Amino acid sequence: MNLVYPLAHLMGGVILLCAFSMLSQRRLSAMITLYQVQALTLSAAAFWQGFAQGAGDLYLTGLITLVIKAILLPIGMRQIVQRFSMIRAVETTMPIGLSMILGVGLIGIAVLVVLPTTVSAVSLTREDLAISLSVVLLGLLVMTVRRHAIAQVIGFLSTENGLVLAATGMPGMPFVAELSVALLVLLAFLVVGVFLFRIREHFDTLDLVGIEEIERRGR
Amino acid sequence: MVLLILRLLATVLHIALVFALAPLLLGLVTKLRAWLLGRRGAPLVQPYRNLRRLLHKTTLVPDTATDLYPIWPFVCFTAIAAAAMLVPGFCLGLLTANLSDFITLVGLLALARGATMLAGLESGFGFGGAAAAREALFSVFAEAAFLVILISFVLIAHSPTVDGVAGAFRMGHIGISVSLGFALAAILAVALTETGRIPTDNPSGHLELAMVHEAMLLEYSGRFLLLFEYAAMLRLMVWMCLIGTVFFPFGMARAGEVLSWPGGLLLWVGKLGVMAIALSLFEISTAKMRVFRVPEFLGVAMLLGVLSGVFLFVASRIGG
Amino acid sequence: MHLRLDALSVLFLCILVPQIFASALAERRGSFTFWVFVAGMVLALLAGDAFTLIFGFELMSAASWLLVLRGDAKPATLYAGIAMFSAACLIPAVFLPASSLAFVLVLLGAGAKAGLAPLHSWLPRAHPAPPAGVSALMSGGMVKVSLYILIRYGFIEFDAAAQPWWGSVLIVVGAASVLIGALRAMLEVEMKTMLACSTVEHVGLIAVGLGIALRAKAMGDFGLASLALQGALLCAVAHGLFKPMLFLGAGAVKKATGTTSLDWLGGLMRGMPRLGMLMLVGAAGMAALPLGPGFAPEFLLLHAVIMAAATGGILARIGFTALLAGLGLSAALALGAVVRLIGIGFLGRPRSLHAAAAEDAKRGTLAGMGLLAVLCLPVALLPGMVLELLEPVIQLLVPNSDPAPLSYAPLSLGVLLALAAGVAALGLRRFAVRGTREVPAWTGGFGRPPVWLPFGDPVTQPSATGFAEPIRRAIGRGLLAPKGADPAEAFLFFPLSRLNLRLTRLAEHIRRSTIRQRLAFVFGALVMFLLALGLGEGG
Amino acid sequence: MNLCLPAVFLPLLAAPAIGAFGTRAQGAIANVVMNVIVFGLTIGVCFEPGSGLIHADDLGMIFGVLTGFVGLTTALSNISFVWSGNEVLSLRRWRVYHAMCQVVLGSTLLGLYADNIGLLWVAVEGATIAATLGVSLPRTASALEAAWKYFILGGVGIALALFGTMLVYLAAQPALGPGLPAMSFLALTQHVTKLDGSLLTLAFVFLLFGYGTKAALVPLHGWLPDAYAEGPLPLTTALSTLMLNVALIAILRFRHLMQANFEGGGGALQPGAFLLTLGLASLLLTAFSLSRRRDARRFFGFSSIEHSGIAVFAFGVGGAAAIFGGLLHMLVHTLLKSALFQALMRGAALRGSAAPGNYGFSHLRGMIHSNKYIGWLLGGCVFALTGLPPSGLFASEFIIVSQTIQRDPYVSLPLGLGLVLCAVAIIRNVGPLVFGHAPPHTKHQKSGIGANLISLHLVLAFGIAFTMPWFLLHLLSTVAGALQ
Repeated sequence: MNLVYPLAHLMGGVILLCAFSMLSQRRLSAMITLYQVQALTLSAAAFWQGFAQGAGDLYLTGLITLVIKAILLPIGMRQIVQRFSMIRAVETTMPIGLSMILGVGLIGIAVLVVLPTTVSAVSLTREDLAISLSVVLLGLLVMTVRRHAIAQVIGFLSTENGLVLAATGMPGMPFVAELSVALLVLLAFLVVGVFLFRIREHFDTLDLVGIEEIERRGR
Repeated sequence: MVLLILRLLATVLHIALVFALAPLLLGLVTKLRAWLLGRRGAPLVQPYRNLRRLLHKTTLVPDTATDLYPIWPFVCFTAIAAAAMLVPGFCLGLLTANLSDFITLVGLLALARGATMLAGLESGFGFGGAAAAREALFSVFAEAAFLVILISFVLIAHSPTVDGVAGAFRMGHIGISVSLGFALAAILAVALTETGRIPTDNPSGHLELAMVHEAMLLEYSGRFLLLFEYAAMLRLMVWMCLIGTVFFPFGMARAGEVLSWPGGLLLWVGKLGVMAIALSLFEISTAKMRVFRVPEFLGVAMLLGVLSGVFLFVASRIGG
Repeated sequence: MHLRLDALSVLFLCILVPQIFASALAERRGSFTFWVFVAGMVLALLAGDAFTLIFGFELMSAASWLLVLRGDAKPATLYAGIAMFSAACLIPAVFLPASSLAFVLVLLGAGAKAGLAPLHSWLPRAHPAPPAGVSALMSGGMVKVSLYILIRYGFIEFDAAAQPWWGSVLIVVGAASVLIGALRAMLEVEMKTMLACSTVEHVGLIAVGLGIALRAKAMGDFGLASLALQGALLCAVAHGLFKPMLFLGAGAVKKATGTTSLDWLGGLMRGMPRLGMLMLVGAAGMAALPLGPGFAPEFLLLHAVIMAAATGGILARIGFTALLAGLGLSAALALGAVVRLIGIGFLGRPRSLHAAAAEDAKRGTLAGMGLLAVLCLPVALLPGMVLELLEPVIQLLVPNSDPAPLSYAPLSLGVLLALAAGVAALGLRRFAVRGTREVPAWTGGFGRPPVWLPFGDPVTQPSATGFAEPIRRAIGRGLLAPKGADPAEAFLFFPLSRLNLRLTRLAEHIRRSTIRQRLAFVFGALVMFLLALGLGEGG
Repeated sequence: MNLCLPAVFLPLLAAPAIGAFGTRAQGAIANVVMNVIVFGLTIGVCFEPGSGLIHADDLGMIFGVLTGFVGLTTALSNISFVWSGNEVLSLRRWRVYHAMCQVVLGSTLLGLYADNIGLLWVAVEGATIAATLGVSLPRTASALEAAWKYFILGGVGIALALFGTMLVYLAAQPALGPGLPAMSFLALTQHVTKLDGSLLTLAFVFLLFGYGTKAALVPLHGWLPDAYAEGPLPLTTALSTLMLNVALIAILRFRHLMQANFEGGGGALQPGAFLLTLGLASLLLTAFSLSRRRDARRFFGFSSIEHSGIAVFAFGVGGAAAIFGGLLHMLVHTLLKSALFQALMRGAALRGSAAPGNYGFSHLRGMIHSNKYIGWLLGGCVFALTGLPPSGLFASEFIIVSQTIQRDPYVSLPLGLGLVLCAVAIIRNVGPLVFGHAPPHTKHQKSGIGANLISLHLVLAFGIAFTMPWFLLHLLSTVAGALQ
């Protein structure tokens, strides 16, 4: 049974890699693909954990992740991209290189924060926690450095993935958290979808610059 | 009992003399000035004649004056009169000795000044108001300087009353100290301002623009003007008595001993004469200064007062 | 929330009650806010514990703020700011143990509310704003409540930790207020503003007295302490009587003529003689003239200063000598201000038709002022007796002290004056020509006034501004900031407001940030916290 | 039986029905009915706290009743809001609006009664989404932008909170074993010293950021002013004030865990510094942001930031008395703020329309000329927010300040500065708002009977603060003692 840690670790690494390379992507479709891969890996990780811990609910988690995040969400987002014909480069607020350096820094912080603290904690969760924390932080970073609404949504979703990864790592975590994550993503997509429509009604694009225009007028 | 009667007599005598001699003193000063300027000058009794003339004139009241018009002369006169009763002249230990607190004195003079200023504003025409404004300006500095000078008196004599201070100085164990010299110089400046003499004001001036004290009385005539004039004479008297009593207390009589009275009287008259001469000498030797130089003049007096206080402190530290 | 009554509170209640009656007689009987204001003051005076004290004090501030607001919205904000500043200083202070820090906080809090320099500049703006009855109560009562707090904490609560320098600080700020207050009272044109400035002066006088007492007490010189306290408390009593009177009078003038600007008044003595006489009484107190209510306190304070000059080192000597000079200066300035108030406002010729057509005040106002005037008599003529009544308070503040009897005897002085007046009157009646003849006054060479000005051309008589001009040139240049502004405003309030503006702009900049920038705030803060955590624990 | 369950789930279950059927008037009525029931249940909960996953501890009782009461008064004033047809919404949106009112109410109560950190989190999330929808209802550009802001920032906050929640579980799981007990406040509090302190600290940071976003602490406050300014007032402004309490109480509970763990030697850090930092930041930034606002709803949104900053500051000071002060502050502030917003709504209605655009100070000024009663009430509410007596906030701020001075004097200086600046900035508006010159063509109109609700709020706020009823005193002090 010594295969558990390496595999879990490996999949965590893949997820982190996806999150990290999202920073480097300029095109929406590529980001969506990366997100899809991340979600797939996540569901695999969930299944594996469920198998390792023998916890049934983790299978369900993996299933939800697979269906919603790995299949439905990307399809929906691709449709939006198609509909608004936005297969063009995403303008970022800071140069890619700089954002990647920042990403590395964030991973460093995550490790710095988590490793010393969990010395006493369960060993299985040690790196898992560090990885998921860095995925969360990277997702936030994507949200902050990208201008594009879809890109921000993707960053947000990848943050959720980090959360789920952490949740799957928790031994025997009751189901309530899982359910709520799924709920959140569902609602999030719904609300986002509503917004995308409305925003399109008002400004002809998904770009938040329009919104920032209103904001600048100040009140 | 006898002592009380004697003190009463002395007080009455003092008051009578002060009130009687005040015009004469003014006459003396003007006469001396005239002589020093090489003129014959008016006779000594001219002030008395002026007062009598005013008695026999009808009193004209400007139609723009309010009902308070007659009040101010009385207020002014009574305040100065009370001051004259408080400041001892030829002898110490009068009945009014305990009342003669320096600050009460300052208050009475301020009261008289206030009444005069209001009289100037009464009829509501230009010159009176302008003069009152100047008077207010002078008084600000004069009062401050006078209060500052007080410190050295009171701290030396350990008594706040004129009588007490004079008594303490009369004992003579203070001697001539630097601080008293400063104080004398300062108080002379204050006195000149308060009595409206050259260099701050010209009692015999006739240009309304330049007058201060007289200009406030322009609208007054007859018996009211008499009161103001008499008050002015008394004021001169009061200040001379004050300076004489505080700085040259030697030879002052004691109310208790009748025998010491004649000497005291003689010396007092002598002192008044000397001060009159000094005043007239000073007046012919200086010119009237511009209105806005006066604050500087009095500011110097104030500084002298502070210095006298400081030197007194130093002396007392050196002394013991 | 419980109450207590000791000599000090009784004294200040006695100061407060007549004013309340007077202003209630004069006006504002109906206003609910007014009574809340009164209740706040009384509560603060009766307070038995810190919470009640602060509660009453703040209630007073709040109600008076509302009253100021109803009068004039502009100064209300400044007033509210000062009130809250004083609250922010007092609330901590009443909880700290007796210490210098606590005293400084109390001084800041109570001093700001009482109008001690340099935090006085709100007072001439705020006090004139509300109707006269409220102005009277604010000037005569509210200020006293603040001083009450200062006294209670300075002399009783913090007695254990008292230091001589506390007193010195109080003296310095007091002297500054006296000078600035008196000077501005001489220069202001608005009657109520001028009265407010003179309130600053009197508060300064009281503070000087308290400071001397505090210093002397800390140095163990109880005689001097009690003398200075006599002066300060008597000054509080007298000021509480004549200042509300003057404010009520100013209100009546406003009602009668529609303005309180001296440059538009004049000759009111004809239209409103009774008011004029009452104003004279109050003015005599304000100018500290002998036989007036204001003279005895001034007398005691000056003596206290002279006595204090003999204590301490060379610095104290120079300082107190200078202080004496300052007091003399301001006393004369107060006299000038009073002469200006009466002479320009009530004597002379009217400067506007309103002033010419003024009619005497309502009975209520006159009754209120009359009440205060009657109460002035004992303070003016029997100060010794009043001091006897103050004895327990002084014993409470300065234990085992034996104040010397007052060496100023108004009654005998009055006898002398009466004697002189009587003799003069008799002499004139006996010898002088009787009767008077009314003639046109000499116009000073000006042309005949136009016919529509029955009382002559106003421009041919001195205006209030012109009357103050020599003083402005001689002293104002030295003591005031450029362009005649109050130094406290020029050097304290304006820079602060500029700083406030700058920070506000910064906040606006933050508020304008875009969504992404806001996310960046959150993210950056999180990262910083985590970094701190990591370095704190792991590193 | 456990009355908490119906109190929580009735509104949540009623929401779909209300959202599906009925005219807008019926929806409003249904709201009132639901609120009456819920208010009754919340009172009943005080006598029947129940037990288990959802039950009411003392804190839950107090704020549950508060929530029920405010919800009821809001629903009542909501009727006049709906009748006057201020908002031009389609019927569908009216239904959504009423449904969302119920969802917010239900999830607020869930957040108060839940004994499980996961459920608490679900509640906060549900309320966020409901409020977001509410904000976006009038489809104006500014509304959408505000809602989008709210969604993004709120979502991030929720994510962080979830991460913190899982960390807490991770910290507790070794001690309490896997499963529900490791997520129940009761169990956590009992075995607090056995938790992994360092992990708890890390969790606290995330929870502070998560729930701090809902409590709108600077720098996490970005969503609040705009969200308050947009959307139908009763939902997005009045009810959202209740959510602040949930978030603050959550912060308070986790802070207690950390503090107890620290005192028990569990290895956690002192939570004080974090809370003080955020509290002061909120206070000071607000102090300078208030003075430039021209829109009343935005203005008082900022003042909400200030007050939750004060409460968090009080928690950071620590000690039973300070926490007592903080809780009292939350109670009184909720009452006053909801009263204020109802008064604003009525005032704006008197001036024509209570739709989001009409809350400019220049538009509302001189309210006393439109209606004396409303004008005075409005002035009273605004004045009460400054914390000067006789406002109820005076008592709580008094306690907090005095505690701060006793515990760490130096922090009290910025606190005092911030309080004074905020109070001045608020009080500047009272004069113009109430007594100023009304805009032209303002006539004096009658105020509805509902205006008495506002004075009821004010009276309650005063009464609670100064004549502290014994049972409330008892409850609050026990809570504060337990959570110090």
